[in-house]
Amino acid sequence: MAIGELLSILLLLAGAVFFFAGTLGLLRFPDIYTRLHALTKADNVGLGLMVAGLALQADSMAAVGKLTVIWLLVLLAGASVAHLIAAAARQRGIVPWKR
Amino acid sequence: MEVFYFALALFLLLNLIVGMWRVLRGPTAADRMLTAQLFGTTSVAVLLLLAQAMEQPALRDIALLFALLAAVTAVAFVRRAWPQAEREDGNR
Amino acid sequence: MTLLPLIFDGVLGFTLLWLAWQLLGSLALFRAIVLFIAFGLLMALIWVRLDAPDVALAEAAIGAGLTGALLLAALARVEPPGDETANLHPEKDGQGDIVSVTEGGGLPFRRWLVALHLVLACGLGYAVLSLPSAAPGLSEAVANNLALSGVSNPVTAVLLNFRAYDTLLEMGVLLLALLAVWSLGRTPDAPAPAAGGVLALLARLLTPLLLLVAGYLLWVGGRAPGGAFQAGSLLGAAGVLLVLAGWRLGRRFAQLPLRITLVVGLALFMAVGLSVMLAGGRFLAYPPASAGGLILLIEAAATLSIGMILAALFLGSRPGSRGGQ
Amino acid sequence: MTSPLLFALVGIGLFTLGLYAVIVHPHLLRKILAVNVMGSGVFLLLVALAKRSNSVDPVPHAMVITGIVVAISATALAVTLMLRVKDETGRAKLPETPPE
Repeated sequence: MAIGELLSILLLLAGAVFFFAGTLGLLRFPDIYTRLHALTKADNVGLGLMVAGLALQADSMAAVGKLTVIWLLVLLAGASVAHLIAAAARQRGIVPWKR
Repeated sequence: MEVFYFALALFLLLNLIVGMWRVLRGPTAADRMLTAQLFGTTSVAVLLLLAQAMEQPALRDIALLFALLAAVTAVAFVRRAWPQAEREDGNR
Repeated sequence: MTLLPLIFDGVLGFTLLWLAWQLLGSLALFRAIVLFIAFGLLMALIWVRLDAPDVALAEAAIGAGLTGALLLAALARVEPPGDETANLHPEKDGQGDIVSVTEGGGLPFRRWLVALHLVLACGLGYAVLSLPSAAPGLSEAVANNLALSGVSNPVTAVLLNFRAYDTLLEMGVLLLALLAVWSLGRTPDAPAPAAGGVLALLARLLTPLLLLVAGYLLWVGGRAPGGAFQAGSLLGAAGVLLVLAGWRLGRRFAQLPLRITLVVGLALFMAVGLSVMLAGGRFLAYPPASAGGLILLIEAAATLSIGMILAALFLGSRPGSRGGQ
Repeated sequence: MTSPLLFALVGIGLFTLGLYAVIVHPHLLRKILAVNVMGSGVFLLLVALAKRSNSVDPVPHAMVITGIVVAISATALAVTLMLRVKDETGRAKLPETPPE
């Protein structure tokens, strides 16, 4: 039990770090494409780690399943939206940033 | 454990507030939309943490709704708000 | 221990106020709309903190899917393009200072208005603070009669049984709004070409899931947070997604079948209410033995109608009024 | 200061801000946003006051759920009206000075 709890805390903290990194990237990166990159890290990995950490504490398999479905849905939405926005931005002629 | 969940939820909320800067500054409309997307994901995480902290499994359903609907607004943006501007740009 | 939730709530509340200030003071409409979408997300979190998961579900279903799409589509139609939705360059609009917005009204007028609103806010605040700190309200009455209602979720019991009149009339309001939109809306829907690629795939994947979750919320609404409004809003969001992907109702379905779906919620609600009356009861006073089944029946029909009405409201113009839609 | 009370005061703040913006902004879409903020303030006040005692009162919750759905349909109607105004007058704003 204690090990499970510790692992859960570690996973949740790691997830929070990714969310923080995503926000930081959103604020600091120079153009829309790089910001998309930062955003998807928070979406995919950050939420994934959080879901893993919470699943260790969940009381039933149904709850674990629901958590997993939520994560998969966010993955789907995140990937599609990132693609759509990036494609639209390129079409509109926003030039990718170069050093 | 409950305190830890709340602290984490608070941390994510503060993240969200800091991210608001990108909505205010832009510069492009897509940047603002993108930030709204990040807010959606952050809210999902906060809701899942609160579901555990407040011991209300029903909150996971709300997170599920957010996850399901996360794409709809962005699709509206890409399909309606941007193409319109582009089409009429071409006419000028 | 008890301090941390309070800090969380405080941050949430102040952020919401700040967001409202920014979005109402913003000169750029697109920015205001994005801030309004974020506002909806925070509202859902606040409902959760106020122990109102049913309300949070409704807010999530509507705020995350419908409101943003509706407002963005409206902005695209109403604003001359090229200023803010289209900008590639940083905007030169000022800070979101609501008082310094220059259009409309002179400065003295503004000062008076601010003063009056401050008085109003203080008065309302005083009124709230002077309320008794504990008021049971109707929670006891609901709890005592919950067994008779046919469902175990108190909010659903109130919506569909104890105060079914309200819900019945609300279905009427939704229908009226749609009628008004259909008679006033002149801008024909310009169907975008059907989407291909990722968007089409997304719509195909998400729509069945949305239907499934809507069914789940409808079913679970009797004993846990959920119900017809939340499920209907999800159906509406599914409709909006399909409309955005370029999909339109075929001509065969746009006339009678569509109209039947739009009114079936209200019609069935009325029919149940009247048949209870015929059986000797009062209008909408279901017999406790069959209340659960009747509520589920009404809710199922209401879900369909609400979903259809919301999607039609988003579309704006009457489907089938132009050929081929 | 308890959380429900705090949120009730936030609701009042939202209502007042929204009311001010409805009066001040001539652009109709901004007025729509402002009315929505006002409505959220009222909903917040109702639900916050429902949680004052230990047992949560479900009646305001039910009212607010119907209110949210009505608010979105009213918003859709307002948007249609705004588009009609734009069709008739060419702009979606109220005139600066009232016609004589």
